[in-house]
Amino acid sequence: MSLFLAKRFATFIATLLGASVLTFLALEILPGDPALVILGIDAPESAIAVLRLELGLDRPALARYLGWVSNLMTGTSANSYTYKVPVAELIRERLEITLPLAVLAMALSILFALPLGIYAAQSHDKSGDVVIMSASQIGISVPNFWMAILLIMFFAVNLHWFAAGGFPGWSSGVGPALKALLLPAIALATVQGAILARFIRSAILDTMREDYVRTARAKGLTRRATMWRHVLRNAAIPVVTIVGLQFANLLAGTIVIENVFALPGIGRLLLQSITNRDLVVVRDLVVMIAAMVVTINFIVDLLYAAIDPRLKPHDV
Amino acid sequence: MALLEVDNLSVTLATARGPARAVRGVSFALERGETLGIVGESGCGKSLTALALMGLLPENARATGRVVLDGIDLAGLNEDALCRIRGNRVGMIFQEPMTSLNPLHPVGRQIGEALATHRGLGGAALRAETLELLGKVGIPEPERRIRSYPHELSGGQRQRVMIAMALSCRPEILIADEPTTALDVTVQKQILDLIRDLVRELGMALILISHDLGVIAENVGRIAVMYGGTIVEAAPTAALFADLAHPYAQGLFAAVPRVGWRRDSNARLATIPGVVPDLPDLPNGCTFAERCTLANDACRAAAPMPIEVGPNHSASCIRTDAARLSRKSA
Amino acid sequence: MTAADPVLLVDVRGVTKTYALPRERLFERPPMIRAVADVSLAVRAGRSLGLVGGSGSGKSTLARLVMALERPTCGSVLFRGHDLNALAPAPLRRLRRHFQMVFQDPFGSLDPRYRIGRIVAEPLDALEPTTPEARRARVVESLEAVGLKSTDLAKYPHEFSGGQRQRIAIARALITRPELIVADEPVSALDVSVRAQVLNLMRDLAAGFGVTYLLISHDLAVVEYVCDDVAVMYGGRIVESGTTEAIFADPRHDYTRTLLAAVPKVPAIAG
Amino acid sequence: MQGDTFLARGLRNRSFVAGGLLTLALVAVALLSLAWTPHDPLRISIPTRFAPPSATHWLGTDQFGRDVLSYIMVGAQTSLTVGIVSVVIGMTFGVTLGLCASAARGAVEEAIMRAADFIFAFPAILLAIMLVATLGPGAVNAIVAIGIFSIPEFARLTRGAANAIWVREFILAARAAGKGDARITIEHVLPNIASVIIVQVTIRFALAILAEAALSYLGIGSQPPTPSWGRMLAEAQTRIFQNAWLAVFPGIAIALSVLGLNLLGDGLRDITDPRLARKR
Repeated sequence: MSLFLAKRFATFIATLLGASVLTFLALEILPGDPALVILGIDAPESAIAVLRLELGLDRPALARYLGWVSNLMTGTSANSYTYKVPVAELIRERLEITLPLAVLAMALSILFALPLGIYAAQSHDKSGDVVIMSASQIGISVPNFWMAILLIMFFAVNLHWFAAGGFPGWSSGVGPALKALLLPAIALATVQGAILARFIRSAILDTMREDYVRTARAKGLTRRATMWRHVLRNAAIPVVTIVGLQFANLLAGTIVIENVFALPGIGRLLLQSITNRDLVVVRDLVVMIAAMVVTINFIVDLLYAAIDPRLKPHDV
Repeated sequence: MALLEVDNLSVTLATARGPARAVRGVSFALERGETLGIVGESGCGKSLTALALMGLLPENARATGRVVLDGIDLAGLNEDALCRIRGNRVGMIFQEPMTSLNPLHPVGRQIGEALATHRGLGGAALRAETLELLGKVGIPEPERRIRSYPHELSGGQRQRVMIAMALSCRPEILIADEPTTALDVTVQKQILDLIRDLVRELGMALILISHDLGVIAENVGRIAVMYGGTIVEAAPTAALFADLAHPYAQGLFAAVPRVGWRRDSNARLATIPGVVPDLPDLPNGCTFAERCTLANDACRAAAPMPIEVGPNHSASCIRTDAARLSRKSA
Repeated sequence: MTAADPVLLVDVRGVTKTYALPRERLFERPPMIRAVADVSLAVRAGRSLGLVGGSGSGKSTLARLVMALERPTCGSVLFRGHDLNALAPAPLRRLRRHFQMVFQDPFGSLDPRYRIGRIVAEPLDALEPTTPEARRARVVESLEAVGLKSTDLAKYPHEFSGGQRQRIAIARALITRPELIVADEPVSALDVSVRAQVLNLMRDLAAGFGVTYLLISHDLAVVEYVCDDVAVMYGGRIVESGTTEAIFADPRHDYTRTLLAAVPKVPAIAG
Repeated sequence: MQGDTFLARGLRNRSFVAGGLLTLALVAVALLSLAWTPHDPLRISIPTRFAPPSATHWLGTDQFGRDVLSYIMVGAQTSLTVGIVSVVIGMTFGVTLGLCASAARGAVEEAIMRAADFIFAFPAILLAIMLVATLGPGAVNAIVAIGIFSIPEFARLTRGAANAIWVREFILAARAAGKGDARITIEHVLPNIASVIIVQVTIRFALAILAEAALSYLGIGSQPPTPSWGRMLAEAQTRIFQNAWLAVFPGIAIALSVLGLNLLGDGLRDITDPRLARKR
């Protein structure tokens, strides 16, 4: 393994640890007595005492932290306070909606952005470029939940093509399930796709100004061949970074979008748990989302190493 | 007929302060096997001239005039036909060997790219040809280096790779734009010697562009001196040094400190007053008039045409008589 | 304090400077590079010294060590008998007015957001603050010494050409009336016609203001034109040193010979 | 470039002009609403609820009969306040940390940047939700959360830009002139990276408006009676089959504000980027 990857792997592990510590501290120590927070100040003393025992609050913080982390590692977890089922089970169920949604949105975003970004770069400063860039500027400015509401208004309220929300479950078949995820995914992909298209365009334009692109042209390569062989791969390095960051943003975006469409995913679970003061669930969810983001960043690093020979160990 | 004929080539750049005529009416001819040096200071138009010959001008530049390669007017060719000439009949080497190579491709692949494009080579034949090229430009262990990436090579080796790339299809003309400016003096000499030997061996014509008078003087048979977008003086190397006619060329050559010069005399370096002008500010008449001690109203009124001042020796100055006189008396 | 040799400006004693490179393997120590290896060197008042060598030979690092911009890994750098790296910040600052620096890049060495007046006055403001009138007089004097006008005070660097900017950089170095100017490739970024102007100016200032140069250059002709003594660096070491005449007439070290042989020659002009 | 003032270059830049006008409009509306709105934005009037847009109520009324236009105008105050306060928090701490990291280099830089990278691993909105979850919902908590989580980005950007300045020769010249790191940071580094920071301020401002809207939409941002565009959308969504227009205007208000700031940032970047200036 190259030094670059070794370093990144160390960062990956350290960030995971840090994320768990931060989440633990934020939810267990900062706001005072969690039992009090969950039940509210007016709760009877006895109820609080029972809950404290149930949450294991009589043990010292470090022990509770270690217990929690080892539970996370083994996949066993405490019961949700409101749902009375293990949190892991709850999350697994909800992920079945959130993950496909995020992946679908990411795919749509790339599908829009890649051709548009490349086309805009190739027609730099011409009308096609100006139109695409203006449209993407507007796309960036639209809040994704408003986009979602507009989509509901148009496709559900006016055209009746889609339901205004809800999820039939995967058991009702892949078709209907995907159909329910399509509008939410489009709402998420609009903003991300607009950002990505702009970024792809500028990455390509920057690369096209490089000396080695001129060298390739001097060799007699056509514009098209130069674009495919020299520009796109080099421009991919910054684009991969952004796609990684975007996936993280998409995961966060699902929290809002799932609430617009009343999809029972982890975003909705998170919000409901906050409203219900179900801190056990909140804690696990936050750590899981952070872990997913960190994992994606690590995958991005792996991609870098695959693309860029400068990150491989020298054989000199 | 000459291999390359450049006739009244002009390049106009679109700048924030309006159009700038960066190259104005450059004409020259290059025979097969001939070596031409273009020398001048920054902004004199020498690099743009080279890029115009290749049809690789930046987006904000427009060229006019004729560039005729072996009877074909390049201006009349479409992009595909130009691509068949670039890298095939005309090769080019650039200044920065680090940035001129794609960091993500092994050097072997980058060298072989032109061969694959123009000769349709592939597989073992392409590899064999690439290995031979690497050996030809003096890179040790070609078998290993063919897989190396640019960042694993030294500056001199990278420039050797660039040379191998430019020469891969045996072009008739090699254009080298400041090929050694980014390199150390000792490496510079190796690279220049290599270029000179290969040009001779392959019978190519060479256009060597440099701001360094010594580099030009040692490596070409004929020199064109550029200032303000025009060729102010052109002559065979020996004739030029024997009889400099243009006031700018005289001033330029007198301003160079030479090794060993101090021992001969304690004289000061001669200087040209003023500064190298910005392109959009260049005057309509003789572009050197503002810095020239001999300039008169006629010089400022109209751009001078090249006049013959000796065999195969021309200068674009209406006061060459005075200039040569003042130099002789100095 | 040691009794200083009246003419000894800079005394570099057995200086080594090593840098750690980025690690290449995880569990190995990071590779070290010796930029300067056990170099001793003296610059005497009135005898400008040229430091020649290829890129990576350590000449620029040595210049920064002499300017006390870097600390040597071992060895010491003395200016007028004071060990620069043993001085407290305040005395070092007082000493700094006697040695100033000119850099290579005429575009990068002037802060683009400052007017010329403030750029030239910078060493004065930092080292010996004075009244506004005296400050202005010093700035004008300095600008005029390098052939610029007092009307240039209010302009910004981008309004000047490369050669003029290098004059401004020299004016900035001159303003504290230093004894030594360390010039790192001062003309290598300049056009030929302008380079001659700056080289002549440097020679005139040496005569007129009694400035001594430590001139770093890869260009042998430039060093020969300005310097009385030459030291040749190769691989972090000084491989040969002596008077300019001696080195150029009769180089002893192989590297010096290679270097001299590699310089492209401009033929003498007839007439 | 000579004699070409900042403003002259700005007026030639379409993004800058359009963005500047939209941003000015946002500020003007917010200020105007302090003194005057067409109707009392908070006055509840059940008889006139769900009135469609008309001459008296240009943008109609909501489920409490409040004038939508007036409510949107007052909502601009909230968006602007959230933007300003959170950007000031993020910029002050972020720029300071970034400058320190860049000036100190070595282990200090490493520590600051690793910490910034670490916070970066959490999506901002997730952190904001988490903070609000622990501290309780409310506009102030939302602002603080949004501000805190823009610190790493400011720090990263500042440090990157400052590092690019630190290697320039005029910094070496200042050191040779005897200036210390602190003085160089204030006198040379900060002025030279100011334009980068200003561009970032407009971008973060836009993101703050979006974040506040999202949090309020979810019901954990500003609470009634503080007017908020995001909460207007949440309330409108419940009536989407009956009174769809209610979900249109607050969204337009958010999108135009964000668009204005983004365009302004783009324009500023073009005007101040020396690389682009030279090319033109």
